[in-house]
Amino acid sequence: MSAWFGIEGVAHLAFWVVVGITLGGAGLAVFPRNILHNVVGLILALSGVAGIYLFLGSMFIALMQLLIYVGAICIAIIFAIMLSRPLHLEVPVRRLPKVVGGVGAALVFFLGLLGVIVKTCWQAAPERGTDWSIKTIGDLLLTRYDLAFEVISLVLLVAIIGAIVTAGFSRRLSS
Amino acid sequence: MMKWVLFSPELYYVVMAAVFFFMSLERQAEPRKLYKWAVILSGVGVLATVLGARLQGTLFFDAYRIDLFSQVFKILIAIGTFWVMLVCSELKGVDERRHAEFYFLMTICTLAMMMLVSAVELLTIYITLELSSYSLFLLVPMRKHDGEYAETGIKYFMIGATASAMMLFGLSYLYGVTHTTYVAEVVKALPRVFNQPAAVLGLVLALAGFLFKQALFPFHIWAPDVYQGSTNQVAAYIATGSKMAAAAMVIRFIGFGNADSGYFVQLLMVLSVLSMTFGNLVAIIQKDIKRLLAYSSIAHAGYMLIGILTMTEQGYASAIYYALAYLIMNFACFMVIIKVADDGHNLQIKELAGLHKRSPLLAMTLMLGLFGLAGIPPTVGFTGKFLVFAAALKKGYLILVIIGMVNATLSLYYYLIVIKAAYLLKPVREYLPVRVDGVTRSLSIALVVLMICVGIFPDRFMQLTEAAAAALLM
Amino acid sequence: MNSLSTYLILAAMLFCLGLLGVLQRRNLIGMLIAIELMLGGASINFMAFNRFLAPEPAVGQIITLFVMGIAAAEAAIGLSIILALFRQMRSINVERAQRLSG
Amino acid sequence: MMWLFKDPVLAAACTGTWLPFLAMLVILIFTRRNQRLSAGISIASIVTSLICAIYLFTKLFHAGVPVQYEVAWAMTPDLYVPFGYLLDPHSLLMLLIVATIACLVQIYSVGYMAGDPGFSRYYAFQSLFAWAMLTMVIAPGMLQLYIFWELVGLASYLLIGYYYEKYSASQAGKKAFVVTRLGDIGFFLGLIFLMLGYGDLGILNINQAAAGHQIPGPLVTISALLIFCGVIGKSAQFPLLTWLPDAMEGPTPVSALLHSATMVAAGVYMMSRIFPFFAASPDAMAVALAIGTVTMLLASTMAMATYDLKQVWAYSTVSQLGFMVMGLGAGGYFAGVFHLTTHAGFKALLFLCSGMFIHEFHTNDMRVIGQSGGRNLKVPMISMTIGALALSGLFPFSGFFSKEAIMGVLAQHTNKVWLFAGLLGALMTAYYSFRLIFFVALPRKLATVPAEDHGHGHGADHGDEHHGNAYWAMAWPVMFLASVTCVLGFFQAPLEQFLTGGHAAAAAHGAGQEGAGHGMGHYVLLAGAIGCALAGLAWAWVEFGRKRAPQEGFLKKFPLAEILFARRWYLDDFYRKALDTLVYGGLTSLFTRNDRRVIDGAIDGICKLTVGTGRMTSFMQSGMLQYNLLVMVAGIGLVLLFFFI
Amino acid sequence: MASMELASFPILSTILLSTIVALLVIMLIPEDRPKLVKQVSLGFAALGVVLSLLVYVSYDVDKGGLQFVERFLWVQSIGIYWFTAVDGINAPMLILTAVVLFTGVLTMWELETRVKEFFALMYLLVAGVYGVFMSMDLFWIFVWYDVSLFPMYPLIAIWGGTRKEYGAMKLTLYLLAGSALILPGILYVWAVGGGHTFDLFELQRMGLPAHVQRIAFIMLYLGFGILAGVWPFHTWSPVGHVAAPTAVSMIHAGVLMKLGAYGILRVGMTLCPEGLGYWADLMALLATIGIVYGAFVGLAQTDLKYVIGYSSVSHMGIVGLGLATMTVDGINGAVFQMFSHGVMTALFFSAVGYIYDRTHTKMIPELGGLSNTMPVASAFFIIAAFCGVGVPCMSSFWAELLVFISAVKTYPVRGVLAVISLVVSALFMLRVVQKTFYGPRNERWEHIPDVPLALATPRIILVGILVFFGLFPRLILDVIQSAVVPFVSSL
Repeated sequence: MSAWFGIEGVAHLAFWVVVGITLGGAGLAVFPRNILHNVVGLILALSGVAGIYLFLGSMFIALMQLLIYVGAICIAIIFAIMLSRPLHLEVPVRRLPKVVGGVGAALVFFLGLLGVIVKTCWQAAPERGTDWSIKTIGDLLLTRYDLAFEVISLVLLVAIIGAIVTAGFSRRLSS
Repeated sequence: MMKWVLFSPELYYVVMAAVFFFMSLERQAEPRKLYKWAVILSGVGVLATVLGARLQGTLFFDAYRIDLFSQVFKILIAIGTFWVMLVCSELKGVDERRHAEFYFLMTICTLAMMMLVSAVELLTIYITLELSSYSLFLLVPMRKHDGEYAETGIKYFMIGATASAMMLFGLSYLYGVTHTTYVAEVVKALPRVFNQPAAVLGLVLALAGFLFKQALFPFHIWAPDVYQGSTNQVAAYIATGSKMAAAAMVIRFIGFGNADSGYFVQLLMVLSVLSMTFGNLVAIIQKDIKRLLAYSSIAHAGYMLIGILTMTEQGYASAIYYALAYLIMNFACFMVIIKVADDGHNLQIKELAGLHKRSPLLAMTLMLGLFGLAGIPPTVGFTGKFLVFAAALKKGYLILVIIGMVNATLSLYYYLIVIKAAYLLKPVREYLPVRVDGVTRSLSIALVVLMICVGIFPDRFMQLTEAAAAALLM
Repeated sequence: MNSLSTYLILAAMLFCLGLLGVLQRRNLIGMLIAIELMLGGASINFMAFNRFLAPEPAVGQIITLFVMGIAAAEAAIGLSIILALFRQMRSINVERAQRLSG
Repeated sequence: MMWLFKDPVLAAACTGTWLPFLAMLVILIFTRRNQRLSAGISIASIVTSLICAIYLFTKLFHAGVPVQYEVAWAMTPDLYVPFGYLLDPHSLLMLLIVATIACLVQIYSVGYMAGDPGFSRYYAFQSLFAWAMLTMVIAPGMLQLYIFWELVGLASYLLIGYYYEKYSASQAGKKAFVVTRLGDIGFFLGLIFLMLGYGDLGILNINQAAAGHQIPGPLVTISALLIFCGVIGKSAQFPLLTWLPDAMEGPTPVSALLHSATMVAAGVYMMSRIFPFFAASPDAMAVALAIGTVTMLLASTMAMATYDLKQVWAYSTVSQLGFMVMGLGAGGYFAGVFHLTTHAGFKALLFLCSGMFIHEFHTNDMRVIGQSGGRNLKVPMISMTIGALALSGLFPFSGFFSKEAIMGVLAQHTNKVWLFAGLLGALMTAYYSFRLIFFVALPRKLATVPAEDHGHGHGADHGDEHHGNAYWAMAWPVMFLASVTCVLGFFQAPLEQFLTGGHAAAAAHGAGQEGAGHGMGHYVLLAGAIGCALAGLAWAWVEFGRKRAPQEGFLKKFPLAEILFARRWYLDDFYRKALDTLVYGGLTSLFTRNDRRVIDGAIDGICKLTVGTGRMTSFMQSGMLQYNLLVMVAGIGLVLLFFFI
Repeated sequence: MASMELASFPILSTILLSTIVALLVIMLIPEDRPKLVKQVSLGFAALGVVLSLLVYVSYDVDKGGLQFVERFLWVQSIGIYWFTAVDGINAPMLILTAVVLFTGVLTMWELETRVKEFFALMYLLVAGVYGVFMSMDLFWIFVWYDVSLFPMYPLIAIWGGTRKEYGAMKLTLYLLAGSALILPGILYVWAVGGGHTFDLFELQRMGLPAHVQRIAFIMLYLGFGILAGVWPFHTWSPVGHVAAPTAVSMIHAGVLMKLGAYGILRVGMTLCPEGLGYWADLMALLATIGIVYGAFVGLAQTDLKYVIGYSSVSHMGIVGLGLATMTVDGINGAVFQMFSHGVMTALFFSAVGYIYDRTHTKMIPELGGLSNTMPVASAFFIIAAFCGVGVPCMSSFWAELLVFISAVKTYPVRGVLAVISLVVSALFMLRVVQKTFYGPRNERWEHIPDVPLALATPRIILVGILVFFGLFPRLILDVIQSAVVPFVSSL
């Protein structure tokens, strides 16, 4: 019970709050019909995940998470929603089999995962480094993950060009 | 710096991508000019990969392995790309203003797949896979006037994204149980942890990503819609170049897995049987020829898996050979489709009526291609099947082979329907003769010769594939 | 609280919520959001393994970083495709898109 | 070809048998359009054959030991089929008979068939027949005999169905072929059993072996019975006798050829050929005797009820064949063979005479012929009477001697039933023969004259200008045969000497029994037989010959019996019914339906099922993105399940 | 004399190559010169006849065994050899193929639609047939086997008659379903034999384990048996024959069905003697049922080609029965029957083909009295029918004789049943002959000319062969048994 008091207690509390935010946000992102609510949920959830990252010991990644996800992706989504506004008008009927199937599949999947997680005997590596510095990350990015690093730039390039071409914002097309 | 020589084919494609990138910035790129460039550049690309065939070594701190296996597949991918570029002369399916981007994405995709076949580190694999997927996601909805087929892009994207998310999830578990992202080390660790459910889950989910690319049952669901809904050329590309990379990945992954555990092999058997049966059964009732080919590709993924699941060198070699065969045959069919539907519309089977009059050469190419797909000698398709089944029987999988052969017979039915249309049916309305330019003529003759010669004189190619398989296991 | 399982279960919940979203949301953008959730779940996994099991703490972080990049690119591409579809169909309801079947 | 000259016997045998074959080939391939030439070639070849036969007969008459030539026709480690010639007295005699009859018939046919559109074809078939029959006669081994026996069947099929435009003719040909085939199956099986059990099918060998009890008894009985099936089929014995009367649909010369000395006689000939073999099995002999008797009596009754000229002779042929079989079955080797010989002569004579009537009057009905003035044709009228006398077994015609021989053998038999049956047969034979003769020769202008049946008018398109030539072409053979019939009987002794002298086994049987026949009872028997024949003649005279004769026959008073006889004891109906219900209605339709519905239906069903399954399965690929995703997820779930359970 | 030079000359490959060259040459001829196509086809067919006769004549019967052997490594890693040779079993088959092709080309002399494609496909088919007959390597046997099957589809579907698309599809799928069993069988044997050679005789020498032989044999038997028309897998035969054009029917029934029986003999029985022993009973049973059944069902048919189709079922049953006896005579007879049935059916179909081309019907009730107007055409059919009935001095008589003798010896009851069914087959053949050709003159066919000499030639050749080998059976029997005797002793 002592865990609920003191610094550790606060940390505990904070942890569960973060978890709550994450799951709540995720629920909000999935269940409501209003797409804007969903986006808010996504922002919440991703922020929560950033918090989780903090608990997992990486400030850097947490910040990046906020920056990239919340700052970039969610804004993009909101823009997209703005651009496709009229969809609010149609409220299609839910199809029961789809709902049942979806829920069932997700539930089964989750239970399965739960089983796997519990059943598995997670073994830590015999020797564990303690080097959490950003410098190491940077180092590795330019050495071992050099190729991936280059490729992801290509990915982003493709995404940009592709998005422009596909969405039809091309200079030539709009003119 | 000598190490960069190893990377030269990929670098070449980077340069090529850059060329098209800059062309896309041009105000108005002439389609004919782009086509010429594409043909020449991709042709040289084939040359570059062929020259790099005997390279060996590793790059990027062992994250990137260059061996005969990867180089063979790079050649196959390059050839696939080159052929697709060759038939882009009448790229009516894509808006003229987007041609440059089209070629750019194509090149990038090729590049990504080339890196994919060499990548031996999970993160690199994942990212290169995503890169190739994204370029395809973007290529598919490029179709012009795509009213009916507009939904294809989003379907492909959604399914692909879901599958890749699952794969990532699986990779995370693999990482969790093996503590590494290097495939070689993962493999070393796997047997030790194979009794852990998480390892199995991770492996299956990760495999799902690759099998998704290969359109194996039950990860096939994108294939029919995408083949049908995308431009003919893109469909051809997905069916040929992209398939090669997928095959390479599956071979490499299972080859690394080399677990040879009873369960795993049984699973693969079940998947391959389901894939063959499902693909062939549904293909029977198709009307759209591309959709039909999509289902047949599902079935072929099953056949190829038979070779792979033997987990022997011979099996891998046969799978590589099969991939080669599949590339040739499938492309032959697609080439005919593209040429017959020269305005870029989707070809129905009945529209092939009277093809033997409109263009005997194309009709023959189509017939041989389809017979090849059905596994009829003396085409390369038969030899491929023969080798695959031989490898399977060497492990004693008699029932599997019988099921495979029964399926081959089943598949013959719908291939024959297409052939019947091409050779037998009287066209309901007068179709114009198909324009066959010099490139197409020489290409189809080359394909015919290849289909027969590689089928009848497989020795050379088998030596190559065996060496490649040996390199894989080294 | 601070055990591996907690994080893994959290990740699994996120992932499955995402899966649920993908499987039954009718709004394409909603599906995209769900996919982002799935990726988030995977990322948590990596970070958790990184924290509790892995020999090198940097690797997991790097992977998570890359996943973010991928997610961004995916979102961009997905949104552009959705918008293109919207122009064609005046709708982003996935149930409208079922002309190809069989 | 030097060997031909080195051994004239072999050369003669070869020439005699193969020349007709060559003639057939030449006619079919080259001279089909030239009718005269075709006939010429055919007749030339058969005359040559006849000359060869005579040469062989005279040359080897005193040879004593059989001359045998053979080459391997087909040879495998387990099977040796020789082709060759076995020239022993029996075959030489038969060769001579066959060649003679064939030659006469061919000459006769020049007149009879003149102007027929298929003239060349006719002669080609005749040559084919001659080839097959001649080769069969001198075959040294049973397999060769069987082979040519079948060819004889083929040729007779072609000849019987010569007027193929007529349904009844083609039907009759088919019937003849199939029914004899039925018997041949038994023959064939018998040969196979014999070969598998004994290993050799050489005629001399099996005769010796059977006589020497080297072949196990049961095997002899079984194979003899099976081989006897062949005799039943070919020689139209009960119960396969009905094809023969139908076979009269062929041109009359063909009937003469087939039903006198050659085709139908082949059965009896074969039986006598391996007589010692048969004789080694008393059971088989008993069966043969019984069947011969039944056949003889049945056929005689049938002959009493018909008004068709040729039918009468056909039934009488059946009956006489039965009589021969009786003789053989009773152990009278020589008697059977001798009756075969004489029967060949007088039956050919009878048919050829009938042919002349038919050719003249274009009808087969004896009453019509009689009323149209049949007796004005002197040559056939007299000849036919001679033939009828011979058939009835009256002195001094050939039939008398041979019938006596058989009666003698029957008398030897412990069971006298056979003898009485034989005597009854003789009575009936005389009755129906002279019934016919009186109908033709002493017509009454009775009211009940059926309208002339044009269906029987084969020669309707014969031009009258050929009349003279044609008549004499037909008359010469007839007269020749008539004279032979008159004198042949007196050659009994030399023939017997010839036939049984060289044949140790046969001699033991034949001579012993014949010798015993010359006892006291012989004269009683002689008197009895002649008495029966005369009684039959008298009976016929009472009913048909005398001035006031009603020409109705006693059968009219027994309508049931008449119908029974006329319908051939309902044998045909029985077969038809059996064929219809068992073969066509039963097995055939069952199998056909099974083939369409079950076997083929299963195949088509599988195909339909496959396509249907494809259609069903394709619902998995619905247009709904999320259903598809669900399928995928479910797939992954199942895969995982696979691992974890 | 010449055989010494021949021994070094790759004459078998030349035969095979000549058909492929013919195929290419025909494809290069312009579409608008059908006459030239036919002449070229005929020329190459004649070449095939000459070459195969040369092989047959210079085959040394006393020496026996494999002759004209060509053998070299084709694919190293899995041990595929180019291995062609002639022994007593396939030498007659080569002649059969050549003759049927030659007569088939002549028979189709009047073809007018898509001539070039027709002859090209026919040569493709024949290349496959030659290939199967001369190859001694399992891989090649299978390759050529399939090559000979799939051209059937276009050949029937384009130039065929009644229900051609259905028939073509059914036939092709059915037969290739058979090869779906053959391939696993072959590969199974190969894999068990160590997986380094497809050489038939090397595998034979290895002596596979009994259980393997059982499995492999039944697969090979059923697979090849489908093509051989083994009951109950025969239903493609009538349907396909009815649909096919004349020359294709000739080649198909005449040669291709033999391919199945030949495959059973060459592959199945050679490799799996013990398997044969295990399944021989079944083989004999199915064969006997086929013999009886074919005859009975043929009795009820009203389409000439159906009749022939069912007679083929019956006759191929005789082949199967002969093979099942495992005796010298049985197999001799089976091979002989393959040969003579090939010639006979070719004659049948070419006779029917001529009639059908003129009258446009092959329904027996509609015909009738044909002998009046076309005696020669009818004669060909009738002769074939006699051959089918098993009349002596026609080559099929000897075959049947041999088979029945050994069948009665080995399987008394079934053998006797098969012999008895000869009556039924006689009945059904004669019934057809009677209904079709006999009977009164039919005005409908009055104007139809009889076969001209040019078209009669191929049929005359076939008749000649039937009669020739019927009269001189040793000419072929000695050759056959030079291979069969050692074969049986090795069983």
